[in-house]
Amino acid sequence: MAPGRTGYDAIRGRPLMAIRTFIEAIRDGMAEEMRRDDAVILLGEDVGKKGGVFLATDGLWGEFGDDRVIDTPLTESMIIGASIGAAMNGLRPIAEIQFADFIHPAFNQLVSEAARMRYRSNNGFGVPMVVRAPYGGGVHGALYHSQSVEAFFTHVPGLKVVIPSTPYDAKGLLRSAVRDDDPVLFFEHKKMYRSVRGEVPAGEYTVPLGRAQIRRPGRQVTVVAYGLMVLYALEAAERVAEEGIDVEVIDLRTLRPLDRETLLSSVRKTGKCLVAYEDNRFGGYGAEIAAIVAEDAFDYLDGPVSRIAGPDVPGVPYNHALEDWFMLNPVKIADAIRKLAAY
Amino acid sequence: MAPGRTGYDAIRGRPLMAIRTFIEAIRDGMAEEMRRDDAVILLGEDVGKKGGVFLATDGLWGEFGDDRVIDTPLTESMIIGASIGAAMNGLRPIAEIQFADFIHPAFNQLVSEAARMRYRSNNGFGVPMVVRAPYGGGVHGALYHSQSVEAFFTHVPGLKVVIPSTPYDAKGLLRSAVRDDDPVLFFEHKKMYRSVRGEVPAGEYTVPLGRAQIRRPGRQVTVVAYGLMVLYALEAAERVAEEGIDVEVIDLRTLRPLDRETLLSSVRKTGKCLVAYEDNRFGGYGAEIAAIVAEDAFDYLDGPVSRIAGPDVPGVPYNHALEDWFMLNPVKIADAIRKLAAY
Amino acid sequence: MTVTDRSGDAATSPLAASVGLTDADLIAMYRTLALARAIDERMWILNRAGRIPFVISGQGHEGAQVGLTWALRHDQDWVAPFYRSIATCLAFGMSPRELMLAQYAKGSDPSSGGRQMPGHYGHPAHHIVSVSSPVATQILHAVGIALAAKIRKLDQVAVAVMGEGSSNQGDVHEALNFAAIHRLPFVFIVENNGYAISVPAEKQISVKDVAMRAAGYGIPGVVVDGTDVLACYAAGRDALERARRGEGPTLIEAKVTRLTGHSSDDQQTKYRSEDDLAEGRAHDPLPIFRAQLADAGVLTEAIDAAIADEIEALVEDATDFAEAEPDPDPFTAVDWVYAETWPSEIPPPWHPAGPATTPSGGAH
Amino acid sequence: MTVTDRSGDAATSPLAASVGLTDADLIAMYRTLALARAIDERMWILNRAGRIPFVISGQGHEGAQVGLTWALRHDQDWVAPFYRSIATCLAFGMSPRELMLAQYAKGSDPSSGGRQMPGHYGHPAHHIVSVSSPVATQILHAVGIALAAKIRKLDQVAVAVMGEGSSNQGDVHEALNFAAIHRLPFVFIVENNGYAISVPAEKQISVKDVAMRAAGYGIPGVVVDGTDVLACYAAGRDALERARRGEGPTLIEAKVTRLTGHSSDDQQTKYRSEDDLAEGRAHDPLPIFRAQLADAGVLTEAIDAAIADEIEALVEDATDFAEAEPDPDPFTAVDWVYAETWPSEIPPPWHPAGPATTPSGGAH
Ligand SMILES: Cc1ncc(C[n+]2csc(CCOP(=O)(O)OP(=O)(O)O)c2C)c(N)n1
Ligand SMILES: Cc1ncc(C[n+]2csc(CCOP(=O)(O)OP(=O)(O)O)c2C)c(N)n1
Ligand SMILES: [Mg+2]
Ligand SMILES: [Mg+2]
Repeated sequence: MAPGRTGYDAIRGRPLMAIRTFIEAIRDGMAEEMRRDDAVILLGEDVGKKGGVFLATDGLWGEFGDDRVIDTPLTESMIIGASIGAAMNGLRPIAEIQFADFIHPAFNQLVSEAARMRYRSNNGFGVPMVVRAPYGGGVHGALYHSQSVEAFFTHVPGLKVVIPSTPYDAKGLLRSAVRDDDPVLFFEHKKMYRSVRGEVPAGEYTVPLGRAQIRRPGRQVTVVAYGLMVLYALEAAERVAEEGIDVEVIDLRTLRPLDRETLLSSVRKTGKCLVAYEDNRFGGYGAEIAAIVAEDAFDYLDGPVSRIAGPDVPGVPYNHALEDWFMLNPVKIADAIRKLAAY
Repeated sequence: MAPGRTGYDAIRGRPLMAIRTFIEAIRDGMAEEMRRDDAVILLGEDVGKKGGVFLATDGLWGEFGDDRVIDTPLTESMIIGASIGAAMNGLRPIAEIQFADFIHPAFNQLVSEAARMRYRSNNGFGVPMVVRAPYGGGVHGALYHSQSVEAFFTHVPGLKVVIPSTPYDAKGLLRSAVRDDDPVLFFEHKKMYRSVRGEVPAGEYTVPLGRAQIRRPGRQVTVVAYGLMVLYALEAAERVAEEGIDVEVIDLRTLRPLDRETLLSSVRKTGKCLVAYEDNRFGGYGAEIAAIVAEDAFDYLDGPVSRIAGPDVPGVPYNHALEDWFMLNPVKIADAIRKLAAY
Repeated sequence: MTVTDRSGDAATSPLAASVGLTDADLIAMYRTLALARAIDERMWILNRAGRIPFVISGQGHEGAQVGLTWALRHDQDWVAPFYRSIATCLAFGMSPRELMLAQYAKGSDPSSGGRQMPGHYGHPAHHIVSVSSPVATQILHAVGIALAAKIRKLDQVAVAVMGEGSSNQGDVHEALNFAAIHRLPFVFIVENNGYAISVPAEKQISVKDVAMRAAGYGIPGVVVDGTDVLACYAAGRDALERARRGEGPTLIEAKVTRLTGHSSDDQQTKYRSEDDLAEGRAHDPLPIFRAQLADAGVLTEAIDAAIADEIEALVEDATDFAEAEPDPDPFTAVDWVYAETWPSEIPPPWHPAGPATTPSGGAH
Repeated sequence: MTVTDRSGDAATSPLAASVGLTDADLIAMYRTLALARAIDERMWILNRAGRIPFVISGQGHEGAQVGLTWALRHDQDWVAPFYRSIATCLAFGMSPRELMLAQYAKGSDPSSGGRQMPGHYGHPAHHIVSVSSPVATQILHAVGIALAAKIRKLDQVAVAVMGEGSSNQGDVHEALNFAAIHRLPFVFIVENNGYAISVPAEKQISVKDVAMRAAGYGIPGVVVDGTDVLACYAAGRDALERARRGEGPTLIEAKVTRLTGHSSDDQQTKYRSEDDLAEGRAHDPLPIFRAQLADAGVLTEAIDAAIADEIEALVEDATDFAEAEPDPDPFTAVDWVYAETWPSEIPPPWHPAGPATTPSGGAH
């Protein structure tokens, strides 16, 4: 990651910058929100004494105790359903789903209940809660510890979906999510937890939901990405820059509500759009981005709206040869950029 | 519906045509498959004595008895999970989910299990089963008896998704689904059950999965639809035909695997593509269609790939004024066609 | 109506004393039951008259509903009800007008503003959780509410109610386990009417009593006769007190009967025998409770007639009121997807603020 | 190996007779247990040596696994196991080579062809259902298999196995209810090791014994000591026979201990005390069973040594074999999404048959 390009304008010049890993930023965000507001509680499998299987909640049980950091039974529907109820009665739960792959038993509670509570009650009830879950492959997690699940939820009106790509954003967006009055799904690429570091100010700041960020300005091709794919897109952009292809990289950050303005302005400028996502291609979130661009920036397009995405197989296979085959990487993205640029 | 345009070429001239409603054709399809093959069983809520809440299985319990027509407890995950197991041990279950809205408790079994069994076992096990569910609005069903759920499942490699729009196809596709060796989700628009009639031959025939059908040929605009929206698109096409707009209507029939050829040939011919779907617009199935067209037919496009779809609210609201607002109809589709045609 | 005043009359018959209530309490309970029945019967009349397209009924369940929830403290405890909970909602503070607005799905319907089907009640001020259709989900909401009450140290008990068929859903298992582990202030009520739509109990549940499942969670399981309103009251009160003492959840199963079809879309004669239906009618809680109160000298014919008159007027008023209220404005259908309005969540083109009026990309 | 031949030796000690087996059977059981342990220990060595990136272990569970599934009829009954089921899979027909191929995730791995993580066993020919990661789902598959057996009138019993933490999932409730209603030939085994990763039993389950839940489904619930291999055998056999007699499912809970961390990614000292860990080691089924057989005169030092030699050789062979097998060809990763190949399911551009080589639309 190129820190110089990550657009920290808002905080430039502040003295209290620290370098934090992605997971530390997330942990700090939770801890600080919990200190700020008693209504914030944490619940999930192994989030207590163990501090989570990735240690995202390490130390929080020690600081906040049994009442506010709850090791739940191994029951995801209960984790989400009880969080909904708790949110209706004055708390702001942060529910951890141990792996995004295991959110499916809670699908009904998320889609039928959390997403619809406000609408169906005509604003009588709201569900201010955050659901955190590690997603993504490239970590030898195989079919069930690698999944990208954002497409299932970005399709659901009433839910918000956030996927950060820097420690700064992870902390700032997580805080906004906790303070938000609606259910926010917050997906964290697990490969980034320890491999990604970045500057994070010590003090209070938030990053607003619903705003994309231009990570790298460019003139010829817009690459739209989120999560780990932002980092790969930036690396791909560096590669092709040497060949004279000038790439703009947009980090969506919030997948829903989507920042259409930033997206469309960029494509109207470059005339070419590549959407990069790790999830299975067919019906993935990138399809919506491509469809929006194709409809709303049509007159500005100098090439087909293109997608580079995970293959359409039911999961990331385990053996490293198969997993490498599955995963996007900067080389594959660079190839797709070249193809589009040459169009 | 205009029967003359529904493309029954394959069976033209056969003497034993009968007029059947949509739901009768589905019932006949199940009954005939059950007579043909002892391995076919039915299970679901109220499918026995009552014959299903829409009477899709009326009479089948009487004919096939307790062992082959099973009234299950009110537990969808069990219905799907046990069907998976039964399919692994020699049966071909047809599971009925009473309303598509209630498929969500079974999401994990469908997405993590049914879809992945063959892939994760490297073809060791397969899951030949059909999941039937009535979907769609316009019937005063409100948020939880109106939902379109196809986008959740068309995104999942390993699942097949079928949505018929005529009695002929419903029966022929259902038979193919029952004979298929992989899990097939078969969604039936409930508003069509009794309001749609059409010719259905008495004898044995199937309609293959994976093939779209041009319901109405035209030169200026391609409208892509499935299910009830095909009928509305045909009606819209008639309306605008009077104004001189010549519309081609494609009925996808199988949403996955998708018949790309028929889709792309049509758009390459007309140069304009409108995708009509009832589900919420953002991230709906139509986004994938739009994205494919935008990428693979770019050079042929004379206007933006457009979508007309359900509003992005969490469900179809109940009061008729609200429901009418939500639902697509021929007038709304015709407006969208006019806008695109005028581009 | 002094006869129904819950605090006005301190007379206490032996019957009332047997459960620690006054005669006025019993009359008030009876009135609630009778009122719920009258509203419910009116719903069917309106349905047959084509005024409301759908009815789902509580008839036969009202005795259990009024009894079991009578001890709840209004606007303090919580109920997550289900589609048959008309009497529960009435007992817990909703008015006949409010219930009738839900049947008509009018804009001012406090349950959903006309967005949900009839039967999907809800009322934030009264702590009545919005009902959805997928069954059993509400048990987890009630458990979460109880969890929040415990953490926030609020003196609140949360109650979830559903049918016996619904109690087989996975969410129920997960909820009871969690509530029991944390000894949450939670009561689970199952109204067992022997059918899940057409599926009889023996095909739905592997045990005779749903209450037998309580032992598997280490919590008390109580079976009550839903026609015995005062036994229901005592069971509900005991569970509430147990919960308040921090001793955790209770499962109460009330044996009730479904006097109507599953809903206005169902023909129950297709799957229920005449004997079965007759047996059901013999377990109608309303005449049974009426006779019990009359036998005990609590309910006189004069009081009963006065209540009937009052109810008649209330139902008439509620119907007229709801009928006269306006439908929701269709353009409000975009409201309350989120707490705030997001400009990027674009309404459809046929909506006033849709893309036709907002500038969309390109030189179209 | 004559000593381990299940049919070769008709000698029957009082111990063997007590459960209706021969000494040769007991030796064969012991051998399976010891072999499972040896494979498991080798997995950890390979993990620490960087040969295999992930290990999930059955150590401490093997006594229950071998005992409970010993009565199953190979390639006739069915098992839906879980990630700790190494000894179960071994007892039910998988070979050490096959198990080791799964650890190495090689192309010839019969469980998944290297697609799944180690521990996700499966074997169609042996009726071992492919293990997935989301816990508890397999109980419904086993129930469905039992349903098919009943409908097809096959003499088959289906067994599902999981941990106590997983038994709290909703699917378990729905499965037990359905299996009990239809008296399916089904056995549910819970291997209770007191932890779900770091979460101790008292925070996971509201009752002391998972078996207490059986009563809520009207089926027998049996608790067995997982170090008492023969008691496990008897419980498994009885449940199997009950199922074959058409009397329906049984829930068997075996109390076991987890001798290792949850997996190679876990540090259990962070959440388990030294006392707790010591107590666990005292319940290692392997030395307990060995001592029991030695005391009974069934297992001599000579036999034990011969078994140890055989196992050593088997593990060595399995390791060498699996290590030498090729990784799967990456281009097979597109295979078996469906039973047939669909041309419209397009591989990615970096795949030989991807869109780069198939004509894609437009004059690009
Ligand atoms: C998850 C789900 N599946 C199916 C339905 C359709 N449905 C509505 S009510 C009902 C039967 C409910 O039976 P029970 O719980 O016994 O309650 P009762 O209606 O008898 O009072 C069914 C199957 C639903 N609402 N939700
Ligand atoms: C649905 C789901 N949620 C979470 C996980 C992550 N996970 C894997 S094993 C495990 C603990 C299982 O505990 P238990 O059932 O007691 O079995 P044990 O590992 O102790 O043998 C967890 C939480 C999972 N695999 N599936
Ligand atoms: Mg019922
Ligand atoms: Mg355990």
